[in-house]
Amino acid sequence: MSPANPFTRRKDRIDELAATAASPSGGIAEAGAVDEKPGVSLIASAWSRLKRSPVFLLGAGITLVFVVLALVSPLIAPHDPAAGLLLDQVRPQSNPVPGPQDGFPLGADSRGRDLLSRLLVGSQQTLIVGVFATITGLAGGLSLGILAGAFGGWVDALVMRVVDVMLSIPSLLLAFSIAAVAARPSQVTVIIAVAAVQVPVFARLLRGSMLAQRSSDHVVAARALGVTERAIVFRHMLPNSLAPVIVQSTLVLAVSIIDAAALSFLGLGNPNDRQPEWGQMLGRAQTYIYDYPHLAIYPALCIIVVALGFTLMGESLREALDPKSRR
Amino acid sequence: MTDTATTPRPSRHGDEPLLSVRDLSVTFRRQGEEPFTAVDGVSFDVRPGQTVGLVGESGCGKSVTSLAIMGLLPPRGNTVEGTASFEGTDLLRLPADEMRDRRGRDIAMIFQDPLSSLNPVVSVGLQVTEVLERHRGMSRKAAQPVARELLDRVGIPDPDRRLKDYPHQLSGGMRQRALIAMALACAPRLLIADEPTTALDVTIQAQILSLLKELVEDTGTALVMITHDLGVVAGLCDEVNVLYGGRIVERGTRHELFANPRHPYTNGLLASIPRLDGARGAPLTPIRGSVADNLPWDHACAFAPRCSQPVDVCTAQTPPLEESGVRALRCHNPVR
Amino acid sequence: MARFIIRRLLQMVGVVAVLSVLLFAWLRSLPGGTVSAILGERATPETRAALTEAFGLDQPIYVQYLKFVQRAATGDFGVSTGVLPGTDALQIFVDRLPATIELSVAALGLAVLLAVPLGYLSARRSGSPLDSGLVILSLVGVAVPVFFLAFLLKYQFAVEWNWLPVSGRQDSLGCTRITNFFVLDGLMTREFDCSASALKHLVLPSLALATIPFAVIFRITRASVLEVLGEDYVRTAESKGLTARVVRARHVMRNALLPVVTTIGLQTGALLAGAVLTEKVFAWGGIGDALARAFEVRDYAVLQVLILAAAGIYVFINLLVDISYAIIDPRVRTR
Amino acid sequence: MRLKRTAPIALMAVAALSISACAESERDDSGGGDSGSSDLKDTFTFGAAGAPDVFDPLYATDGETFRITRQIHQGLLGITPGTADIQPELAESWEPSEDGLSWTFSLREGVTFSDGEPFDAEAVCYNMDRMYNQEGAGQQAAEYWTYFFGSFSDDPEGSLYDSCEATDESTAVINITRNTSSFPTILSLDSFSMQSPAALEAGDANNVQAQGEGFTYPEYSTNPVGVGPYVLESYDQANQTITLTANESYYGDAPATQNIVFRVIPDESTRRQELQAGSIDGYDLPNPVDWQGLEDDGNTVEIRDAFNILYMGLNPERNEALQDLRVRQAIAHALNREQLVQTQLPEGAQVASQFIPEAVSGYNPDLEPYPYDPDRAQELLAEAGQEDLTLTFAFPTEVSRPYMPDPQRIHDAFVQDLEAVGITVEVVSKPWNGGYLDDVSANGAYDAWLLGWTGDYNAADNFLGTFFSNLNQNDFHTSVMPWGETLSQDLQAADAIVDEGEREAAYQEINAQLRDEYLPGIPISHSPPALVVSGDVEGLTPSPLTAETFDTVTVSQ
Repeated sequence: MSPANPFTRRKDRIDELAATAASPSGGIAEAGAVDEKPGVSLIASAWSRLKRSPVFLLGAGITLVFVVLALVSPLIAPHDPAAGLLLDQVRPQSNPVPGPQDGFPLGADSRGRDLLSRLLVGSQQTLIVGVFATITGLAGGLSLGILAGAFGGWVDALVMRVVDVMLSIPSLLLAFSIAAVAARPSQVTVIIAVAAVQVPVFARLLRGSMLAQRSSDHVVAARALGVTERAIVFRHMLPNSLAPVIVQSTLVLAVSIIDAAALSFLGLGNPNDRQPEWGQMLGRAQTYIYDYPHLAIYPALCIIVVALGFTLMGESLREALDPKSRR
Repeated sequence: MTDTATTPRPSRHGDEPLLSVRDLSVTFRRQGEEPFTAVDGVSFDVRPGQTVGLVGESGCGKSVTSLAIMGLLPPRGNTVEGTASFEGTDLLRLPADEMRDRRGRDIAMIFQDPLSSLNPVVSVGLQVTEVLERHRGMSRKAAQPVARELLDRVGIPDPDRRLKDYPHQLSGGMRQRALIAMALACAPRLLIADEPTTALDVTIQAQILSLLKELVEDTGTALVMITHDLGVVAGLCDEVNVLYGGRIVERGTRHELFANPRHPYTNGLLASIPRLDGARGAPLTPIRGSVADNLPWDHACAFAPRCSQPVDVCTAQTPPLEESGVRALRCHNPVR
Repeated sequence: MARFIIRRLLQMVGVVAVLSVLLFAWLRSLPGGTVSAILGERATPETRAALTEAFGLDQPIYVQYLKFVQRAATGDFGVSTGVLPGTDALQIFVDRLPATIELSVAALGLAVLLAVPLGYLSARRSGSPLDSGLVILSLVGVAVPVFFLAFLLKYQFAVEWNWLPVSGRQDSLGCTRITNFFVLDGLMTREFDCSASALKHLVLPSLALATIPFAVIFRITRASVLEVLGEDYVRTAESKGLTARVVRARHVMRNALLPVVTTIGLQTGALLAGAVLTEKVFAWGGIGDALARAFEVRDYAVLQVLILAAAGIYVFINLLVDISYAIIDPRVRTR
Repeated sequence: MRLKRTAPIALMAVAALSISACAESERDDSGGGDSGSSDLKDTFTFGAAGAPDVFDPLYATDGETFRITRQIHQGLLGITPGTADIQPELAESWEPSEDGLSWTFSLREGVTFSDGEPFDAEAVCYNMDRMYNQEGAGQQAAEYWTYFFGSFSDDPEGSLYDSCEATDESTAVINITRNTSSFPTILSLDSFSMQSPAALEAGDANNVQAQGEGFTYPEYSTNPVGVGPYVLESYDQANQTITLTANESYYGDAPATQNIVFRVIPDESTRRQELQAGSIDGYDLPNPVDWQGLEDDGNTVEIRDAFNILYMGLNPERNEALQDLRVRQAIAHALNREQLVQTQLPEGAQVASQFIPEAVSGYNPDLEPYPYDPDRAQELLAEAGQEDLTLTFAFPTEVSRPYMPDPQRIHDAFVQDLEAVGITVEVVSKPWNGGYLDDVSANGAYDAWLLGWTGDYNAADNFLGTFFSNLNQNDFHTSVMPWGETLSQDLQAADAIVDEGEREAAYQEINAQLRDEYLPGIPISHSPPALVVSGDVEGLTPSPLTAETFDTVTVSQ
């Protein structure tokens, strides 16, 4: 924790992570402990540690299963998740939610749609929300961050003011506001709302590591050799700044999925539930949660597990890439 | 892989050893990695008032030796064997709390990097007085003048102000002096200095060394000087142990060692020091290769691959440590 | 230092000002809004037009904004149209702030009290089963949607076992109100049953709200203790034979807590956001609750005040954090 | 997979509640704890979904507010409990003149307002004129007056109300400007309750100001003075609770329970849990899916008679295909309303054959809903040459109405029905307050949409008039239809008929035409809203108008 400029500490978590980009591969070795072999790159040495980290493997495993599920679920789902196959059983009072039965191991939802199929296929939309929200946030953050980090000076100052304004609104509140005022709520508005929260984070992150890069030897060298600013930014600075961004992304994937659920809970989610999505299913289940908690519990569990998977992966990546936490 | 235990013989001072290290071995085990023996059956004595040097390249295990003696190795992931008896009590078997009582009182230590070795958020004064509070049972108030006295003694100007200062406000030299003051606060009988000058400018180095020298001389504190710099040794030590790959490869009094180094490694170290009195243009002869090339000691000489005059046996069997008096040597083919 | 504070205060004003413009323009560029929220099905073109005019919503946005600024300058941030019609929006904020603060403080307190010691513990024992257990737990804490956790808590403790109240801030005991910090009021007026009741109501919401801050603070504490434990000065301290207590308190924690403090500052944001969910689920009647309601009924005045205030509070608290940071870290103080 | 629940807990809860109730009565100096017998609690706690706006009903607009003012205020006319029919309240009887333009109300004697002021003809006229003479912002705020009486004294032509004379102590004559079936029935609306002239004066009651984008209400609006069985004890905004206590000077029987506490609990499932935990005694509009569960847990779900209509509106101006009756009929045949009512709407809901519920006079018992018949629908579309019809069909989000508990699900069902007969549906949704209502009525932005109406009082005009009377300004854009004008004229004529029987016949005729010849939209269903109270609660009579009074409610320990 170098107290470089303690007044910028507000965004420390972000900036510290950013710092790992430019940091040497050596790391702090305990007295007498074997030092990393010289010349091993950051990523490689990180990977060598990751392969041994049970936390990472667990996280990666969960994520893998999730992604595969998202891809194949339409094929393995027993029924069409949008078809109200058990609708005729639904009675608002006596039987609002058809229970488990032949071919419907988990029963159906309030519209007589097979719950199992919806859970399976739900992984798809959930992944989409997570991934697109992350990508969108990343894209926004990247463009701002590159602007700021690459050119510094007044561009930097300006961009960072904007970012600070965005950061000054508590995250979920921002998503919440954006979703709440969307003219036509839909999956897209949800994604945008969730992504918007991440833009400033990514921007800061990238700027941080790019600034770290600016002063790093190889960039200075490149500049000394008269490489064009553009080339420096895109060939030298950007690639080396990505490590922390990757870490953050995995964490954001988790956050997005959870935030999306929160939005649905507040009635600001995607109104169209033909394409099931876990967050939406959970949010919608509030109506039935008292007598039919399983409608909420299943999607909730799915979300928790997947979010946990991403987080485990992200955190262990962070640890691995952060020379400070190598012991 | 055990050496024949050396029987302590009288030194110039002629009295019992203050610290006597026997067959000290330290092995690090980190999950997923080969166990690594950093110190491998090291034995040496330190007598009261004596200054003993542990010399070697980084990674030769000298720091680990000192930390092992101080009981400062990380709690997990390592095993320590052998004994380090200090006035008869084996420090290595001592319960943690008793060891705490001795640290800073009987044995003190100063470290390589004065900045990182000082707590940035605690005033220098407190970092000195806390030792006194702990071991002399003084109140913080009572400790103040003593601390002031100490700083003054290690040559820190305007000690009153410095007591209130924080490490980052001191210069590198002053920081090291402060560390020394802390170490000597309770007049320990043994002081271990781990590369105390490496992080300092050459000019400062000289000052610190002479300070140390002066201090040990008028307090009668025994000093274990850990360094890679034979220059330091030359200026300070009565007796020198040269470590290589976790073992002592040569031991002797300063004079013997500098006069006629027997081990090719010692020789190499000496040869790689630029000498002002050497013939102009006389080439420096560095030791080739690096620690990375070491062979395992079990049935070879670890130094063989880098040796200037290896013979077949060097790669075939472990050279034993042959001792005569203070002198000791571990080599199949010593320098004549 | 003073210059720094002033600069930051100005910055803060700047941020809020910019935010107010964006917010204002954005809210009014939305479809629907206050008028149709008030009129509902009963809306006729006449009544709609009349209301729109009465509220001055027919004027161009910049005019509306100027008026808003004008009134805001006199401390008048408009009146609520939906949350509590006719009540001064700022008043609503002031009335409800204590509720949110009470909750947030309880939650944050809970989080810190648990997270910091546990963080230290698991750093000390890093690699041990305890450590991994706590780490996983903290990660799970982040992965559980707050409102779901809230429901489970309510269901188990309030409905199934009936140990704690389901929602609200206090049973209707006709307690006297002074500061609207119910626990405090109860103590001040010696109506101890009021305090007790308020405390009972606090338990579940603060538990739910505390999970995420706990997780984050725990991880930061752990990471930074781990880092400090590896620092040379800790080894120095040990070499001086200081007691474990002194080493922990003076040499490890005093350094390790620096980043923790800043993180706590960051968490206030998360708290405000989490409050929206928690307060809704527990009918807490705080700012979050009002905010959610204000969105439903498109209560512009209240929305503006609450969001601006939230941002203001957030920025301000982080200013405090920076200052306190400067105070604990001599490297900053004595620069 | 239900979580099990246990009876003892409920008992414990009740015990806990009673304790807190005692604690309260100890502190409340005004609310003397004795409510007759000791096995009854002296407080009835009701979970409200939202906070009340103002306590002056003239400026109130929403159900949460009226539920409270209803306990405090009374009007000249009341509603017979359990029905939608009017009955004497503060007026014991009323007589129209020959021309039906002047109504004589003979008032109940010996009634005083809760501030001790006498209730007499003077007071009546003071109230009527006070409402009529609203100015400035007050006119916008007095939404119900605008809606039911038209305009204010500054625009007499537009106003239904003309004047009021106090002929003697207990006789008031109210003159109106035209005949309408709505009068005097509208006097039973909460907004037109009688309030203490003295208090109104003292509290500067009419001083409503538009400030910024809202209204500020005078001091009176938080200190209402009426004649009802309860008076406002306190509004604890910090704790979101409203406490009413018995009105000592109430002319009728003293309320069975001394105090009513309204606790604001915005979240549906939380209200359910609170009831379960015993900390509230009841709440309004429980979600239909909870009804069974609530009953199983020993609560009483009071199902009101449906007094509302859900319809699918059609806009023939935006989509000309809809100007062809056959197309509209095709849609009617395409919608499987039976299944919807069965699977999506609460018990007791019925398929609607016309735009008014059965209880309303003018309801035509002979009408049958269009039967579900996809084949017929396709034929009709074919005849009309609209095999590839495309509809923009909208539904609101972020809302739940008594007539449509979950708009989305109703919409989903219909989309499938429409697609089944080959109609392409363009699904649109907007937040209720986020533009949906504007798009429906102001912008006419959809071909088809879901909307409904809950009756304010028992008159066909309150439904049909609302929908179709205003030719140029109605959601159904009937102005582009040949019959639009006739319909609106017929409705106004029917409304003006003084004789009950004739009027009823006229409306029945119109309802028949609406079904067979016009079909401006498709009536879908009448669904009964419910009210739930714990098993310990007695004496609550559900009202179709959701206008319950709580003075007869008792809660046993």
